Amino acid sequence: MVILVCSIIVFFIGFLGTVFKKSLILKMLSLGVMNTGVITFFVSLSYRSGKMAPIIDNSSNFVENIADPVPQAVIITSIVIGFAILTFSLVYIMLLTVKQNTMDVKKIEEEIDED
Amino acid sequence: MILEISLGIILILLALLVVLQNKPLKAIIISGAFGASAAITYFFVGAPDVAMAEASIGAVFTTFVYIVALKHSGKLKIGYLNVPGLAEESSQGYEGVEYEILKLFSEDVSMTIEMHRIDSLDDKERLTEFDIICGGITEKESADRADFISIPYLDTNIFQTKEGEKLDLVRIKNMIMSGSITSSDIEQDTREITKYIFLVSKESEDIGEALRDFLQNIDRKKFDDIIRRNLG
Amino acid sequence: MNFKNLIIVILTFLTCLITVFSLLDIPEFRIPFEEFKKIIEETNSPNAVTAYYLNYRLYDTMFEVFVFTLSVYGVVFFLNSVPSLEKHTPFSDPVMTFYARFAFALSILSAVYIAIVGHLSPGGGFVAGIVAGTGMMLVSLTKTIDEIEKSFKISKISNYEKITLLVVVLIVIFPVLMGKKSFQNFLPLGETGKIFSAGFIPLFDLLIFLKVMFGSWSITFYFIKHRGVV
Amino acid sequence: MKIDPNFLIIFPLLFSILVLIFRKHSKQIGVSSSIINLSIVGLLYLSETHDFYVSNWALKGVHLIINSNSKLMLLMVSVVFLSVIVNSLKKNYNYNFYFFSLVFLASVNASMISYDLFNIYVVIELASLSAYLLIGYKQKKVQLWASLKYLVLSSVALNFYLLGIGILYAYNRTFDISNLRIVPEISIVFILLGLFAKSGIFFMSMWLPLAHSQAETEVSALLSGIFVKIGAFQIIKLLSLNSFATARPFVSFVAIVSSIVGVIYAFNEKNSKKILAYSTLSQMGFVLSGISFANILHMFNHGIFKSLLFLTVGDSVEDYSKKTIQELKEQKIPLLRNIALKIAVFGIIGMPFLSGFVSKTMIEHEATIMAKIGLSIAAIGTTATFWKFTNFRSIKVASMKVHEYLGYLILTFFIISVGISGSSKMEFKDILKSVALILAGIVVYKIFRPVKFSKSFEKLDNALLLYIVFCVIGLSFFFIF
Repeated sequence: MVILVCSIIVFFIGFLGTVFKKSLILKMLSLGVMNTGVITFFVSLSYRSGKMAPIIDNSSNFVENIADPVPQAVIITSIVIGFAILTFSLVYIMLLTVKQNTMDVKKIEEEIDED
Repeated sequence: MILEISLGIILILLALLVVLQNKPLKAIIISGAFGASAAITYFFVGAPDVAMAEASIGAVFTTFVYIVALKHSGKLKIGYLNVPGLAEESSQGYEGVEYEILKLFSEDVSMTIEMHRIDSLDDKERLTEFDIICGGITEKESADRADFISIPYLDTNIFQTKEGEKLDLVRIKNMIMSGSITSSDIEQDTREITKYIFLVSKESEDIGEALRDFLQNIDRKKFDDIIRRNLG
Repeated sequence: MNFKNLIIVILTFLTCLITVFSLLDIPEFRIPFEEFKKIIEETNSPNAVTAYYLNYRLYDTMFEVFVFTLSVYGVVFFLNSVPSLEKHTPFSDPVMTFYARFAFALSILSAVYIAIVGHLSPGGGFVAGIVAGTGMMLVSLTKTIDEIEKSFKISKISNYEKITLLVVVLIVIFPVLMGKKSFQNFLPLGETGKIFSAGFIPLFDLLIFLKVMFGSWSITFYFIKHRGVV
Repeated sequence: MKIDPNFLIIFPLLFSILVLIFRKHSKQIGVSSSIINLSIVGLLYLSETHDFYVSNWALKGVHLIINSNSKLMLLMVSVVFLSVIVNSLKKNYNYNFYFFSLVFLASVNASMISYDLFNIYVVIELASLSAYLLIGYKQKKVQLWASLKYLVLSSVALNFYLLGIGILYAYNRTFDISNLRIVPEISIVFILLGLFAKSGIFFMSMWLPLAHSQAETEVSALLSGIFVKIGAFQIIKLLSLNSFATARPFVSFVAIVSSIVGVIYAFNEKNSKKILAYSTLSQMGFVLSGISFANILHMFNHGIFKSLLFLTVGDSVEDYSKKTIQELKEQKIPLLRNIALKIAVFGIIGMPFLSGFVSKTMIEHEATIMAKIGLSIAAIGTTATFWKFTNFRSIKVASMKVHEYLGYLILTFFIISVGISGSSKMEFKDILKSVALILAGIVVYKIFRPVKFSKSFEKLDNALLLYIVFCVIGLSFFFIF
């Protein structure tokens, strides 16, 4: 429960970061924080049913408190997607900084408006 | 329970640190630590698979990708008046106090610097192209420049020569070194105290803010060392 | 902090508070052990997470592989329009060179291990691929661009990537030819706990490992080529 | 003939890999795969509803359903995709374009048939990733920025969506849409936030005007014709459930506001592609104003005529490199293109015996009084906006190449055929009403002159701010009612 609450807080901290940060890189970092918040949330959901890792040995016949594998399995997908999108967005940011010479969102928007 | 609470608090604190950090490089490194602590948390709450994925990505690979991407987050266009000791072009590139300070500053905000030589401060059209203008500009000279912010960084004196020209300490020293005037040409009693400044164009106000911040928090020892090396 | 920012902070805080309070009554539950037994029966993978990741929800994982591929293609496609860096000065310290190579060998070894035992212990193809990518990253700090290109055969990597991708899609529809449904396991399940068991899970682990490894290598290479390190 | 519905996804993916292998023949592969896709959809039409789990894994697997609604959407997607690909043949796109767009096709198909909340997230991310790549395809500065802005906005929104489905999982222990029982309000708000941001609703998807107007012609057509429908279709899918019934008035309220505000912005815009983009925001309001078959049909129709509009207008913008509508009017455009453009315009303003008329009338029949008033205002505005497009002058091209106009032809056929077959069920009253609305629209067009509106909420920060405002409004809605 504690971690669940913490994950929600982390999520909204990340959201505030994406709103307030001016530099694109810092915005992406805050987005990462937000994503980590969601991942932690899913992990804490699986933790609700127990804290044993969902890996069962041959020897164990009966184990209580096994974590729910479904949220873990799906959230790995989301980690990968987050990484893929991040890498790709950094390329766009690099191209923009080569062309625009700044990472400041407001400056970019002003200059784009002029075109 | 205590473990959970402490892990949760660490996560929240690191998230806050990432979000509140304004310097990209530091923010990236903290976010690496954030990823690592998240991975540790997952490991303790029975999700080793997620922990491994998060550790390999969040803590290691992402940090690398960010650092490479950050390398040039923009260019600082600097116009300089060629003044030996402050900012001059030499055989190995550039040197001088102002150049070194700006270099440190650019590393701090992770930008690359681009030096352009200017001959005088008269051509206003051209000056607005640059983010920062340097080269032994004193507070007196900048008094009437409305489209620039001046950021002082070092005390200096102004001397008057016999011809009535007012010159700052470094320029006088350079002239004496090159032998175009002698020390007897200087009128000793017209000594004024003033400051060397950087001129930052109004358009890049945030750079000015950052520079002011940087100069206030600069390591004194380093600063003195730069001055000693270049000016003696 | 002006008025607008204050409003945003207050609104976010409010939403956060409501979310937290509405989540306090999440029901407790226990997963019966029989459910895990059934998972092992059906997939023969003691790691239930892998069983979901690569068997029950293989459909999602296939899309995920495409997300990763598309992102790598995007990186290569867009970075090719940026002029490459003229000089890339690697670290030439012999100690560092040695240890980087050592670490690379170690990372490849551990990556292969993580990949093939993904259904028995934590890990799996994706993590393994990233670990191998990290090893390559270390080595490339000590080499020039041409050396990296030569020793990692970057020009051929995109071909390998295509082939792996093709194999993934073909394996997914192969069962249709055998009269089963697509995305269904067609390999024997084998004995629980052995490396060659659990049907096609180890195969997919290996394929994803290769895919991610090649992907992360080309990401690293193109990033370094066009932007340099540090 | 029985057909595995998974072919809808696997064939485009397979062809996308083939594009990478045989780079020189990418155009042929693109056309053949879109024809194959169309024929698979045709074969699916022959069989009844498919309701199955991927590889029979029952509740542990991914639930897919192909019912009449999703068949209609699949048909729209395949038709629009085919005509876009045919239209792209006359331009010099390289293999990357076809690779990206085939992956896009696969993910869109998957999203239309998926009944699994997490799977929807994955395919939406894949579709978005290919959309980012397609928007920035020509690497112009504006395109890069449009794409990046969209990326940030969409990633934030999808994180909210992910949080929402996480909450749903906590209560139901399943991601299967058809098995949801307990649906807390907070999760509805988060899920709607994520889907609204994707589906082109005013105030929520402020990435849309820039991205749609700056992308290449074909890409704009794909985005506006297909892409915004992904989110909207998921919303309708979810709202059809009883557990989501409480959210219906809220969604239709947001949608009607969007349809009115969008049309106001469209009317006051000068850039021709931006007009189309704002009108998409308005038309998506029509789509989401209810959850009946009429809305699905309007989604189908909008996909067809909006992509035709984007293709014709975009081609003209490309040919003469003139952006504003005033400058375009001075040019003469080829006759066939002009005819196609006119049919599309008449379709969107709801001219009787064309497709827009059918679906708009059907939507109005099912709407409440307040919704009727709002939608009528939006319909008048649509006419006023699009009347500008009707007086283009045409020129007869000496050597006419039919294959250049094949893309338009396919779409025009659907506008007319749906219009005629649907109109037979309409009463004379409806025809009179729609003519009256069009006349009112022309009067508005004659009287009012465009004014300049503030677009400050299109800025990235403000668009992000709107998300949290939406959250609070949504939550307070649920607390009050």
